[in-house]
Amino acid sequence: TKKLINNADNIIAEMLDGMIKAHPKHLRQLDGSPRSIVAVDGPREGKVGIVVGGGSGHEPSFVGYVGKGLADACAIGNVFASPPPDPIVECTKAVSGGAGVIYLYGNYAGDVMNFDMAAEMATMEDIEVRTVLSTDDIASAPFDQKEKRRGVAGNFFIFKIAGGAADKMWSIDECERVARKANARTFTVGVALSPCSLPQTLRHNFEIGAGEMEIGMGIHGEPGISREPLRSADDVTDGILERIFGEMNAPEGAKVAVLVNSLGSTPLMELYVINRRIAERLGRNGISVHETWVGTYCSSLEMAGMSITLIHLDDELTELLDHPCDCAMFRAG
Amino acid sequence: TKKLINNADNIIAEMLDGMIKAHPKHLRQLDGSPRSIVAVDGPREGKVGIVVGGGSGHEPSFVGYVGKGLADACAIGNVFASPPPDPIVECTKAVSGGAGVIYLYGNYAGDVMNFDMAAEMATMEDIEVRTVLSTDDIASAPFDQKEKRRGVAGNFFIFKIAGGAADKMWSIDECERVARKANARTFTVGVALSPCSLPQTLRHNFEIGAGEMEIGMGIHGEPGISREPLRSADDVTDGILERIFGEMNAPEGAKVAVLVNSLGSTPLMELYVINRRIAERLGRNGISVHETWVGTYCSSLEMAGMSITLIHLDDELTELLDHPCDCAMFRAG
Amino acid sequence: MTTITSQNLVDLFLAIAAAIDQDKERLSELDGVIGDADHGVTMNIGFTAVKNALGGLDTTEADPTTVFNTSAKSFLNAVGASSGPLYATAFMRAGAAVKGESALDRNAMVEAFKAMAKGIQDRGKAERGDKTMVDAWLPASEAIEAAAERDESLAACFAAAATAAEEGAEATKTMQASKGRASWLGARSLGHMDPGAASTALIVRTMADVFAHI
Amino acid sequence: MTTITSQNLVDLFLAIAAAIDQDKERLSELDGVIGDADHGVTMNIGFTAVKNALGGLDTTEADPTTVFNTSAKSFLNAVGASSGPLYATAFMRAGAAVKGESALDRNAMVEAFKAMAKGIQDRGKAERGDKTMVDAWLPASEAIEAAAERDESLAACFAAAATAAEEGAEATKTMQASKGRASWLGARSLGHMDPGAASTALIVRTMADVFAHI
Ligand SMILES: Nc1ncnc2c1ncn2[C@@H]1O[C@H](COP(=O)(O)OP(=O)(O)O)[C@@H](O)[C@H]1O
Ligand SMILES: Nc1ncnc2c1ncn2[C@@H]1O[C@H](COP(=O)(O)OP(=O)(O)O)[C@@H](O)[C@H]1O
Ligand SMILES: [Mg+2]
Ligand SMILES: [Mg+2]
Ligand SMILES: [Mg+2]
Ligand SMILES: [Mg+2]
Repeated sequence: TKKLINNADNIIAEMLDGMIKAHPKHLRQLDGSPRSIVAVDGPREGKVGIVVGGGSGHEPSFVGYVGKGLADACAIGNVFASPPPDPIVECTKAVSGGAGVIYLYGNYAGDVMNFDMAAEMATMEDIEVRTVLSTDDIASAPFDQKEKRRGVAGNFFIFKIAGGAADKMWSIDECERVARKANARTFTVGVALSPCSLPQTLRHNFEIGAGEMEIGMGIHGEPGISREPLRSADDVTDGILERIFGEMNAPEGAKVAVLVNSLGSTPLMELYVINRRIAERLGRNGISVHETWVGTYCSSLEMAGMSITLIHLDDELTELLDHPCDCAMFRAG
Repeated sequence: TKKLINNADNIIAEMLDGMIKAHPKHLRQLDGSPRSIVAVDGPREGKVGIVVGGGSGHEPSFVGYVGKGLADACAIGNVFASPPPDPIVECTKAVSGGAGVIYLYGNYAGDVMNFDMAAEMATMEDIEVRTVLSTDDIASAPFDQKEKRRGVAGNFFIFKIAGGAADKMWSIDECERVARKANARTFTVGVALSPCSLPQTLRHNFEIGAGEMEIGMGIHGEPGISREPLRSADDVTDGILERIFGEMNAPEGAKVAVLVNSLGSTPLMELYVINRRIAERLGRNGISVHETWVGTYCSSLEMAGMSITLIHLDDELTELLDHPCDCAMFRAG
Repeated sequence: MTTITSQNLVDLFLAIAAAIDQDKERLSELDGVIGDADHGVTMNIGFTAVKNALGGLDTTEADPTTVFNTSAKSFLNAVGASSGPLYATAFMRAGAAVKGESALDRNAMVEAFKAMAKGIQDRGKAERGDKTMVDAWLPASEAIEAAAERDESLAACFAAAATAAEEGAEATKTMQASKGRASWLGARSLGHMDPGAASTALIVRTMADVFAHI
Repeated sequence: MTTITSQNLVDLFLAIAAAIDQDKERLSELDGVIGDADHGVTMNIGFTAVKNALGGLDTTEADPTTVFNTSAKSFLNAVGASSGPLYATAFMRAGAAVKGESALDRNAMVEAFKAMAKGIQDRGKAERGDKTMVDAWLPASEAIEAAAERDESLAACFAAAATAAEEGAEATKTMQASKGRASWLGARSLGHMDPGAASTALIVRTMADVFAHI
């Protein structure tokens, strides 16, 4: 497959260079640790620091959420690979304001190992570190093993809520509590239609038939629940919502926020067609929509497909979700 | 190719339905004219109305720019097809505040015919209508026939500047003047790597070899200047900048704004790699970058490729570009 | 001498709609080479809308002008694009040309056809040789005028128009307009038929077929 | 009895780097079936970094522990991912196991190898049967221990380890871990070799080849 790149070995460095040049008011690279991206206007004395991170290739995740009111720093990995401990530790030191630091990231074996090593190192420097793993991807493990699930696009809600709490100067206990609550109430299912390719290989990362889709595929192309014939947007949406409703347990009168996320090359036109059905189904169930986001929030390079995320809000989560933020690639409130 | 859609014949209606449901605070559909999308909080007495429009399939263009401080309304066409006069006229009536209305859209034969018919009809209803066509696509006609050129991603700058002027309650003469000035100083060149397909045909809209790219292809897949072997991101960027520099005539010390736009499936990673080179080249020429936008602003469904737009700013244009806006799919200031 | 009733006109539009539906893929493919690959889609959307709108007409009540105007309006509102204003103007001008008549004789029908061609040229302001549908409509219009002057039958007049439209469409293959896009495209635009001219040839040929059986 | 110098260790790492580079596409393809298609890329980035870092070492000065620690650090910082912490821990543990030695005899080298396997298990907390590289490292570690107890040569010890690693990797094909992802995947995870186990087999086989020639 074709890409507009230079030497694939330099792609992350070049991407970050272009990003910093595009967003100098929002982002800076740490001296001596170029894979540590910190909010120009975020970390401050007495505030809980929020460090996110993960593999590259999911842009605007995760670095796009670095900014006032959301994450204070992001550690950048290679394509689809967790960052090593060093840049995580450097992020941690840079955003520590004496009130502790929370690591927020999706639950992947590699990320867990690297962030845990970083946490040990940060602790040795007397920074209190808490970790909240996102596990919103219903398709990645059964309900009774929710802690095994992957974190996917639902990160958006979880990061935003925790970032809001930290920006309001809540304590680390409170920030951790709302992050865990947000994660517990966030549910995502995705479908993939066609693969992407890694810059280093330029080969499709999986194969899929012309009339097929993969339900529950992970954001790196990990196999999902099942491979099925491609169906209509409404059918696919209904199938996803069945799974989400089955776990969310939102009664009539409940309030949710919705994220319809492109995995890369699925255009807005399709996402809005899907959102039409989501709104219809929620309305029919008597569930009200507090806010809807539609677009590319957590991608897999140029993979085709999309995910639907619902977060079951309560008053506290609503207030935090509404809290303003100003990030390089995302603004709200 | 695979798409998540229902009946292709209903795709525009369904898209708009999903869009209004997602963005009820920003967008509304006119009663009896569902292809007319109006800003909830935009048009007002004494303000010049800004009506944009064009074919669908370019999302977030053009409807994504409807909102306070930018466009007041957008007329929606079928995929890659101008809207007919009726929804344009309805938009015009809905946003007219007694100070006249400006039509802003890209220069395509179909759009010109439909908008001109609409302008005649609006004039019969005593609304003064002016038209400013965007013609930023360098690749679509030679320099001495600039008025023949297509309008592409540069719309972003032109709409934003005109919308800012209107929001500041400038007169229709002044709004028209700055829109024309913005257009005259905006230059875009794009490259396409792989095709998209229309929902109605599900067939590639053009064919291109595995190692090829098309320089200057239009945003509907219209042939460009030349078909060439795919080169590195830096080489492609340099080639585009040569063409733009050749027309822009920006002296050392000049100021520009930059838009690196994905045509659909080219991911942010590649766009940022490209922006790195743009920033480097501009720096070397002593041209300063006032602001940079990177992302999907004017797409061709899931086409792969990107465009680079530079606008050569002066103080007036800078002030208008900085003017805040709050749209469904875009916020600034 | 044959006269064309409103019902005949409706049948004519239905025949065109069927022909376009059949050939829509070829038209989109032609558009893919030098345009945006949607001409078949657009024409099909347009004539499907015409078909539906005419289905609601009571042809014992509606005069030919009403048939043309209904077609114009429904085509335009369903389509937009380039084809919308061009064909809507064509149909409206045809309606105006036969205003007041309750059925059309050969001369009226020829005038209606010429008004279509004129409408398309007025609306789009394309010149001959610009590689558009005008390069099919104009020769067809001239051919039908000449045939009528030779006092040929309605069927023969439309047969002449159809042949001229087909030749005109064929000729667009050799055209490389000197302006706009074509000046970049250069030789790349050569060798390909203009999709709008191709659909014109199809439409006029369908007209000739229908009139051959009235 | 053979002893392994720091230079020998450097050569060992270079041989592994070359083997991974050669086989990286197969490893990524294996990862494409049950993972994210990057294992070959990642291992290659890691061992390329190791190669470059060791190139800067003066092996007349650096002891074996330094070679291991340099490898650990450079691998980890270049890679992250799952493999980074796993292999970094492995190399660091090997370094710790031979701390203070200026060259390694058979027993020291075997201890270093066993420390690697232990490090990988400690870091990743995977159990046998979870379908990870542990399913190759553990059998290899047990095989080398048994061979050393039988007092076989260094070359024979590593040959035994390599065979066990290969068998372990092969066995991952039949594994369908009962937890996490695999419980959705069900039968779909069957029949495919774990990429991390595959690279382990390659690494240990390369070690055996190198030690066969020392
Ligand atoms: N100004 C014009 N005058 C006459 N015909 C035109 C003009 N512009 C375009 N056309 C015709 O329209 C055809 C394309 O129509 P279509 O594909 O339906 O619309 P669009 O160009 O909006 O995609 C062209 O092949 C050409 O024949
Ligand atoms: N917890 C773990 N313990 C041991 N090995 C593991 C563990 N998690 C993953 N692995 C190994 O890592 C391999 C994948 O490595 P790699 O593709 O480089 O990293 P990533 O999983 O981050 O893409 C798997 O095939 C498996 O053998
Ligand atoms: Mg990975
Ligand atoms: Mg079109
Ligand atoms: Mg077309
Ligand atoms: Mg992997």
